[in-house]
Amino acid sequence: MLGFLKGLSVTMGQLPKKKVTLQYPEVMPELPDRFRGVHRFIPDLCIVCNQCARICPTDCITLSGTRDENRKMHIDTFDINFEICILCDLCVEVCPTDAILMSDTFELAVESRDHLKLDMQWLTESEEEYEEKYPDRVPSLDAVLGEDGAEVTE
Amino acid sequence: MPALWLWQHGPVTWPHVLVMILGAIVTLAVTLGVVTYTIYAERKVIGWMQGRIGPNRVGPFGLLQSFADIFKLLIKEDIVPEKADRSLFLLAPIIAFVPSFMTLAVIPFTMRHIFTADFGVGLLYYLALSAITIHGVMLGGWASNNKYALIGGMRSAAQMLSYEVPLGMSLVGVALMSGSLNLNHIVLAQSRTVWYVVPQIVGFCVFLVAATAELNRTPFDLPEAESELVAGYHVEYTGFRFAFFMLTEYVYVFAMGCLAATLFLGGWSGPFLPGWLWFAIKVFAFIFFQFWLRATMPRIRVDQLMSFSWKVLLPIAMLNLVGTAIVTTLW
Amino acid sequence: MTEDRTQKTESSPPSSEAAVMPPAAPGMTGPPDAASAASTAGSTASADAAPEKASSAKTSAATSPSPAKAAPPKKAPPPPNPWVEAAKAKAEELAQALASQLPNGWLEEVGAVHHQPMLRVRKQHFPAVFRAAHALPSWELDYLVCYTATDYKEHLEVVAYVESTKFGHMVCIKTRTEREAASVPSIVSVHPGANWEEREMFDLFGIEFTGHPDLRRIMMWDEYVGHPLRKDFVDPSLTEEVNRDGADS
Amino acid sequence: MALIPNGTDREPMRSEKGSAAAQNSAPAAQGHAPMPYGGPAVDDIRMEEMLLNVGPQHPSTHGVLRLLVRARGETIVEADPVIGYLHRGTEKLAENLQYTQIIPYTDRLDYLASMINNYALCHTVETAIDLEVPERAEHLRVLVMEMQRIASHLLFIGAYLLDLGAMSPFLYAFQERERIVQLFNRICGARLTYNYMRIGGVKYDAPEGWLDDVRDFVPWMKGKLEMYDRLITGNEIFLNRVRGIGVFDTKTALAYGISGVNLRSTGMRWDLRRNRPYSIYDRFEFDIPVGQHGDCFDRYYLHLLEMEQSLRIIEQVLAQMPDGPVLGKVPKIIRVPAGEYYCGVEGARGELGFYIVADGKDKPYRLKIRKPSFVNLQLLPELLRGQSLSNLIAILGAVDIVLGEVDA
Repeated sequence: MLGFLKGLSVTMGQLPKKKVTLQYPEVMPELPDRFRGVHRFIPDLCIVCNQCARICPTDCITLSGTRDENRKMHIDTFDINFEICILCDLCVEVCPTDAILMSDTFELAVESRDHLKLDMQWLTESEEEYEEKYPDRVPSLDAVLGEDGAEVTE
Repeated sequence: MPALWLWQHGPVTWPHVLVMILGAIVTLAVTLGVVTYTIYAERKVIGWMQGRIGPNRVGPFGLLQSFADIFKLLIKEDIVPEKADRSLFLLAPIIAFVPSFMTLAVIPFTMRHIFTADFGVGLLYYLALSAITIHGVMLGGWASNNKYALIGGMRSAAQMLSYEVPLGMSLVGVALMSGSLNLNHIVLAQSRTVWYVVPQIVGFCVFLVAATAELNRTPFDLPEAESELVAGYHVEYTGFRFAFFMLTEYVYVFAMGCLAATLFLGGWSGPFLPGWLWFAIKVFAFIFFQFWLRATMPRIRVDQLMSFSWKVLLPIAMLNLVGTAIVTTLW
Repeated sequence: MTEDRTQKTESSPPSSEAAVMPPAAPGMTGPPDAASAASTAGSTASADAAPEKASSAKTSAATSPSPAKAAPPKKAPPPPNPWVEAAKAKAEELAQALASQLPNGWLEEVGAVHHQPMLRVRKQHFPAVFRAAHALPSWELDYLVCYTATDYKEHLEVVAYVESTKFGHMVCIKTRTEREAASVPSIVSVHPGANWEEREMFDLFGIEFTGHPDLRRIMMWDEYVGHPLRKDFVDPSLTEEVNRDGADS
Repeated sequence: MALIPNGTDREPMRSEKGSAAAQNSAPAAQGHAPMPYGGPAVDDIRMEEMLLNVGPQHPSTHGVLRLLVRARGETIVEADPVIGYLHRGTEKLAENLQYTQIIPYTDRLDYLASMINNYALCHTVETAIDLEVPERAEHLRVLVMEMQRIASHLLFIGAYLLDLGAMSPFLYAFQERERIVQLFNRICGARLTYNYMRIGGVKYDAPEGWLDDVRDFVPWMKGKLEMYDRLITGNEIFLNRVRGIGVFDTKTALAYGISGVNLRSTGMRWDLRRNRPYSIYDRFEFDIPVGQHGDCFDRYYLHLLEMEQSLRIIEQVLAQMPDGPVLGKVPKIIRVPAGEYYCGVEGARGELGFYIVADGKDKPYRLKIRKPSFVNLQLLPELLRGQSLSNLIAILGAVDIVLGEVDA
């Protein structure tokens, strides 16, 4: 007969304890810097090597670029189809210049499927938002560009 | 004015009839309020016991949550399944619901039992009416023409009938001690001597278990065992008909709490505080106990439920009854 | 209340589980020179894997068990892998032990599948081999670990890994069937656990398992046409116009 | 005991057309045994069989499992699991994916134990190409796998008690699991589909302070296990529902290929971490708890005991965590030499194996996943025969399936 009384004492003991509920829309969860949310994209860094599109297990990345007068590739379009993206992070892993990264946006609900076709503009804005939110996590764009630019000119 | 409130002992006059109707309406309103906040309190308390905060969105601290839920249920579409037995399907919630409110007529909320009847066989009246609800539940399950609903309804019938017996037996002990079936007299008898929970502790335990089973609450919530029967007998009900079933359940929780308070815990009697407050505290203690059980217990199995009633609870209740009879006779 | 049912827990240091099982992985008990390095299953063996090609590279129905024919080397022959050699020897041993209980011509090939002994048998004798191997003293292959099929374009191959929970052997037993009207006798009578795996193969490969008690589709719905895991399968939904951006640019 | 209403036009219990299974085994149902709990013999009461469709949208089928149950009253005559509602063709998809690309797909098999799935695939490929994994990577792998095992077992206990009608353990289990999930989130950036392991190691090293947080987690979790023990194990109602229910013996279990806790509950000391040692499990000291009766209680209790053992392993891993790289020398494109490879690991639900047929290319020619839930679920019809409907949930819950894995 003792058994369930022990159980009753456990539940009663929980009553005054601190509650764990996170009041989600008002309070956002703390997300670590490795968190894999929707992508963000830095077009200036992209060298159109196509590796992200090739590694993607679901073929959700499409990109195209052109060569400018300095024989340097420039990205023209970069689309991610979020209907099929599984946020596996492989594209970020293979990117040689860290042009594609992941943000902390995890709210993916939209009203139309068309909104899930994320283009370069959307992804760049996502990057800007992220930089604004976590200035300490993102190396300043100028620094990165400066290094890269120096390398290219040499 | 006091004479007006003592309508039970005088001849029936028009003012008395008016008071009766007024009393019924007030009781109904109070009960609905209590039930609404019982649901709210249940969600809050169980939430706290589980490390959650419970409803907190509608109104301050979520206080209006239950009203929002009821309102939602009332404006929802009333769906009657095509293959259902239409008339019974529509009637069942009413059969279940009406007796639940009628039982409240005999509950002595305060010493003056304002608004409620001073009924000579109040205890019998309560048991008789609460048994009618089973029909509503069973018919609802049957008329839905759904297998899960049917199993739920049948389980419910079997369970309520089985537990009605030990419940009644445990109450007889109280009746023997007080020498009356009038609930008000039982309270008076207790206020003179001692709360019957002390001499009738065995009966009280039997009552507590049987009452939990009668209320279809955890660990005896088999008729609506959501992990087995999805929702049990009301699986096909929507909108306000579903609300009726829900209300029935919670009105019975309240009514059973009132009965427990009246029969075993001394009703409105108690020092210092006004009678109605004592009564409310006792009822809430009972209801809280139900919440607490629900937060802790798994569900009993249907065959164990039945054998527990007939093989354990009933013999204990009988022994208690015999013992009480002997003691009261000798004493 | 529960003390009387306290579970038996056996406190034992690693590698002293000998009461139930030899500590080494099945198929790894062979070469003593490498046994000390066997910390992870097979990962410490030397790097060549050419001999294991045997099973899929060969199509000739070799009725005599001859491991010498197993690996026709094309380039300079790598030094023989001790694990593979041991597995082959073990397969040989099992084949000999089984031979007395099975009719002539049951065996098509003896070899190794990546450090595990392998027997390829005629499909008519497929269940009989399992039954004999189950009953064989000092083998008792009683536990069906993995059971599946592969489409090799010329034929279908049914593969089963069976393990002995008592002695720790793990053996791969195979059989082949033609692709048209593919059928293999069911082994459910020996290993009831093969039931759903055979249903899955029936569903996805179209292999008819004769003698199976309840051969129905399991993953796909009953009206489905085609066997998706076959190599020549084309998904009908892909031939239609499918709105799928980014498939190729 | 449901008395079925008579009538020609409205018989709620009759299915329009019986399932193939129901028709096949109709004779078996004729002389059915009396009710297991000593009620009147079934034939004494006029009864018809009813075909009850449990699932695929039923609260207790743990996903999209559907059970076609033929019942007499509340006694099950026959139960036929219908699966495939979540079939995504992972094996077919894998044939067109590079080995690294398959890893995120394994996350979605047994989504409660993604880390172990990741490992099973990586381990098989590593075995096939004889790849040395750095020490630190192996330690991190074992660490996250054991944490994953705890998370998975916690969810089992919570969900199982929810099936049995107790609500709180479910929410407690999620609170405890949340801490593990948060730790995983910090190390690999995801809460459910981790995609953490790579062929040849792991994707990330542990972030700063992470190992210390795991160190804090262990004693905290031990206290929680004690709480579960107090809350659940002693409860008489719980005991009455799970003791002696769904019993099978070792022989049956082996014949059906059952593995994991289900096998160990019958008293068989069989754990691949010991019996076919992989990774660095041979360096750690841990017990393999086994049951005695092979009933649902044993299966529940073994989950608790196994969590304890996992905590022990975690402690030992933390104590000997070496420094060094976390990813070995892996070729840029992984090509597996032609051949067939099978490796099984002890998943949270039993033996999780990957069978790869390689043809020397960077994609597998054929990938077969030996799914423990799938194999274990086969026993369910046997266990359910003759049980009451209430036991259905108790037995199904204890078999512990994840539909993502069953249907793959």
